[in-house]
Amino acid sequence: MSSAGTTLKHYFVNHEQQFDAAKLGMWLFLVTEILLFSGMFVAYAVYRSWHPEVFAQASELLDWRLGALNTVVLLASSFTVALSIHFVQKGENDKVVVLLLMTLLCAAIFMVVKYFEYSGKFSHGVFPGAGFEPHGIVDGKDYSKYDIPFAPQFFSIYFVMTGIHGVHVLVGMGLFGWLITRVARGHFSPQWYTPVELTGLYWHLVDIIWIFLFPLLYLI
Amino acid sequence: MSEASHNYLSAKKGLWSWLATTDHKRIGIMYAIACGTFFLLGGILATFVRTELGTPGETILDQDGYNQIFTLHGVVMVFLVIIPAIPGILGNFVLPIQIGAKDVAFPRLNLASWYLFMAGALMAVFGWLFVGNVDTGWTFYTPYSSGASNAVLWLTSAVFVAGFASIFTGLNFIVTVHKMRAPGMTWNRLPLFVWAIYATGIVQVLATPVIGITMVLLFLEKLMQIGIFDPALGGDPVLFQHFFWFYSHPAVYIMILPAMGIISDLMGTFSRQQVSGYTFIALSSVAIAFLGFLVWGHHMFVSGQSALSSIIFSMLTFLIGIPTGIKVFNWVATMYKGSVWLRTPMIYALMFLFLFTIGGLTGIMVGVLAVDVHLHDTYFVVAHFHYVMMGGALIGLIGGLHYWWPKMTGRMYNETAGIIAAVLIFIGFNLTFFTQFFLGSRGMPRRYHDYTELLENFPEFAALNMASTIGSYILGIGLLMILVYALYSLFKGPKAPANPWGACTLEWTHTGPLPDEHNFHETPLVTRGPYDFHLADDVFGPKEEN
Amino acid sequence: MNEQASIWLPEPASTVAGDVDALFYFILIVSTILFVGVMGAMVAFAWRYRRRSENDRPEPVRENKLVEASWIAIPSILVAIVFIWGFRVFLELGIAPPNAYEINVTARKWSWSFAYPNGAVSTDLHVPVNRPVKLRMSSEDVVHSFFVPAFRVKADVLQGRYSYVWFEATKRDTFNVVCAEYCGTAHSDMYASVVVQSQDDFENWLAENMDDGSLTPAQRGERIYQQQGCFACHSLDGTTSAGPTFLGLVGSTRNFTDGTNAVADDNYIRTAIVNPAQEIVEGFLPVMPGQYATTLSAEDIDALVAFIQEQ
Amino acid sequence: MAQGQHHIIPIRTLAVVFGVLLFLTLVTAVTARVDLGALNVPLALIIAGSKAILVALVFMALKYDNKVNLLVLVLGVVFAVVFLALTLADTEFRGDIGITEPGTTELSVEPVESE
Repeated sequence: MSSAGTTLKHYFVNHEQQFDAAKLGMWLFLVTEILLFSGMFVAYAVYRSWHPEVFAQASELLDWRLGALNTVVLLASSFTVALSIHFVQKGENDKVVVLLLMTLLCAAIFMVVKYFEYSGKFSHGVFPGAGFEPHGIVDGKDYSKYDIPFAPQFFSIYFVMTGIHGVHVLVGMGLFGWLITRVARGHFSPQWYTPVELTGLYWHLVDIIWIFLFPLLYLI
Repeated sequence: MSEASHNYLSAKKGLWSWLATTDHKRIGIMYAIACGTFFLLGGILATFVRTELGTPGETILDQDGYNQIFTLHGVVMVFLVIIPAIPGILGNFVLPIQIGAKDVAFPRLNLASWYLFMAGALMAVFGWLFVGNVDTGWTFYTPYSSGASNAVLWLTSAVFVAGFASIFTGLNFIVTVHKMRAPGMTWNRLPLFVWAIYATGIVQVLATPVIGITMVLLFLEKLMQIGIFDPALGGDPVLFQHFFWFYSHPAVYIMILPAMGIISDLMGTFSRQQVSGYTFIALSSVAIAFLGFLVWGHHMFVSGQSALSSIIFSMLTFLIGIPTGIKVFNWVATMYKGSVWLRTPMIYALMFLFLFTIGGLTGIMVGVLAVDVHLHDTYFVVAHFHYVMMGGALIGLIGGLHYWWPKMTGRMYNETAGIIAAVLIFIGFNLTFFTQFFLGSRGMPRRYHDYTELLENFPEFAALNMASTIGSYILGIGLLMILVYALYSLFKGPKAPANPWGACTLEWTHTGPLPDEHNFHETPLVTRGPYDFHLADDVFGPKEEN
Repeated sequence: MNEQASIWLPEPASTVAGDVDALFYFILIVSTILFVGVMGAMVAFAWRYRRRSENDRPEPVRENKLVEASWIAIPSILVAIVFIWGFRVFLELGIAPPNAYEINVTARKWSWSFAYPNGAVSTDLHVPVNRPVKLRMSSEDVVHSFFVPAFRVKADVLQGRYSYVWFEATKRDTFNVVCAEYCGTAHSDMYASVVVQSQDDFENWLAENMDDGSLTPAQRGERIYQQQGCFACHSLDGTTSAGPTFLGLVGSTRNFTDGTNAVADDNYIRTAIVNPAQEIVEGFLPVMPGQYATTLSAEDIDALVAFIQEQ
Repeated sequence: MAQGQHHIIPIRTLAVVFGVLLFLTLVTAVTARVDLGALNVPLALIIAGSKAILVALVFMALKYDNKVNLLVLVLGVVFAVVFLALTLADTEFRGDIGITEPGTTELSVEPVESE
């Protein structure tokens, strides 16, 4: 039964059962992630529907070009992950390493962009919560004019949503780093590549969350 | 090999063999020790609360002390006892054996769940002992909680962490039931306890993340004033209640569904009869799990939410009441033309039916819009949810522990002691909580430290409160008695046979008195349903013709 | 039965109470019948089919479709009835008659104050009998809940917006107002009374309590002491509550938690009102709200100081 | 060996999906710049939803996978929607029979001039 890196736990009958169990478990976990984020989406929907004009105005302070860039970066990383699954299934592990490195790079770009966005906001007094005190002029926008009731709610939601999403990206980067070393050491084969598959699923979900965050926070 | 080297307890020795175990049975025992300790703590806190209320005025606690004690009682009992106990103890111990699996699907995750649970518990205790007092009530309503002491930060984090323990437990069981059943163990041959734990898993996975994000937001509200829930900053405190109850109402089903599963198994085994309406009970567990998500707003009829949503939530509440009622009818009908054996577990099953029916019927009462306006936040509600959570969930757990005790420990307990304790608990429980229905419907609000000033208009409050307090002592004595004879049984009890109750499920028919480390010598082949006593020649011997 | 008190419900004293009670007793009676039926069956089965031999192996019972259908249908019909009934009474409770007399209610930790259209303010609620009264309520801090058991009305009181209850009292008597939403330390001391009076008595009372500008500062201070609910924490008779008593306060030496002390003079009292967290007297917690600098006028604070001096 | 038999999604399919995703991102960014009145929000959500479905079905291989996984995902989304819908049933209708007034009473909002 044992081919390269294959480990059948004693309590499973066969590999198919083990793989299916792991995948179902992962999907259940992803669903908990969806419901975790759903709370933020509900808060967003409630406050947006109460103060639509404030939310429309506050979102002007976010740079949609950076948001779009990050969307493209994340989509690309999802693509490379999907490709890496394709190649691990074919046993072409050198390509898998390259693709996962590209994924890691995309994730890093995403975080760097996020860093510039956050620091740009912080330097002009746009903080979540009590510290909210926008000032200064950026791109012809006078930030101090945005010190209006309920704008703090928008930015609280923005920071919490993107913050939690960012944490997920960081976790994903850690996972990819770990995967790359394992692929490079030849731990995976077409017969057993469960960690690659599961990490891929996780990463796609992080992408899907961003697909919704981008228009809700930056565009509309 | 000697018999001793064959079972899960003797397979490995030493503390580390427990702390690092991935054996679902040992993890179940570890949950039993943890939850038992917390239950003792929560119970002691409860007697403080009742003693304070026994007489008017300040009895043993001042206002702040009382508020902290009832808060802690609620937090400990809800998050550290009732929610984790049945899935953690009995789900872990019994479920994999009942479906013929060697372990759960993710044993290491299972162990991690226990550590997360303990980490959450320790964070709560640490916050309470070293950071500050928490007097928010277990519901953490804003803006009171966001203005309270920093220990709230610890407690919310604790709930968040313990929540993930609950998620991973539920996830593990769902996958186990889907993927790990033995040959022949079809969905309609699953014991009803398995169905119940499966349905519970669905609730744990879908609801618990929302309490997670709620606690994150409350944490940030307290830490950074993000203004989502605090009205002084433009937030909405009622929104917090939506968030909180979106989890905490389904959590009631995390508590009660597993107990219903235990009762189904007990009614079948001790009536030696097929559980009436097996398919209905199985599927209604899942239906209740889903419907449980649609009714949270019935906690908020007087909160200021829209009348429209109050009406929707009230209507949906009754939808969930009907399948629950039908389950009760089915359990009673199971005894019809059966062979009813009144051993201790069955006494608890019947007690469950008695108490849970009262809890359910008073649930209808507080689900009715106009009546709830009067009863909301009074002792009527306190009595109602104790009938459901303690009379339902905990009595179910105690019954289940008595039922599976021989399988878990290999020993029998004293039957007479068991029945005496059960009677004490029954009397004590009803004296404690039935009086609270009167207190509540007459208008005594919950979470009151004192009722002296109400006595002028409501002189009967003094006698009712005193009766309730006396009842709580009787209840406490009954529960302590269980602890005593359980410990005695553990060391001195007679050895248990493999199947003392004549049950038909795999944990009794296919293992020794104590299960092996990997449950079975060989994977069982299942050929009949869990309650097919008339086919169980392997249990009873060939049937005599007459 | 509806108009009577029982062990279950206190004597009804408002127009809606009778309707709520009727529904309550209906559910109670039906529930009791169901409960007795189910428990009766349970006990009967447990006795009739008790195990007689170790080897009892009963045959499975065929499920009876008629019985099953009935135990689905009957509860469904019953809950449909109580839902619709409850819904109708709920609307009655929720919609005030248009001619209702309006009183503003403010809740705070841990007292109530009631403001009437003519400017009178009281700590106990006075209402005329047989006349619809609508309360417009808001909170200064956390969530409270206005509850009069005798009237069967309750509504949470929130900060930053208004909630309402209405009732029409039918008996001249005094009833309890309690806070039904947990609000912290002195939650269980957050009492007020509802005094139901005849229309004439009510109007006389209103006139007496109107602020016509003729009060001395200390009298005005006493009124503010009542209206702002200071009495919830600061007694006048020497008993210690959440805050120090006002009895003999002026001129006494105050020991603070930081080890310093001071003699309580006018300025100390003023500071303690507008900035209560600055110095905390030993034996007390910093629980006093810091809002009075903004919610009270300078005149109000002067009046309060004058009032406290007299104690 | 079992896992070797799993469906391998062709590179071509993945690339096409990636292209469509990029295109939809462009569409949503452009349409959001145009004032469509009440249509902006639903349009953005429809586009985001389509993108999410594409990722789930193809990148996450749900189209080829065991149907129970799809069921799990659908359940998760359904309950997130239940959470949203029933909460909005309150927040959108506060004060409908005069029990509670909606929103806050004290803070007022004045619009900011857009650049």
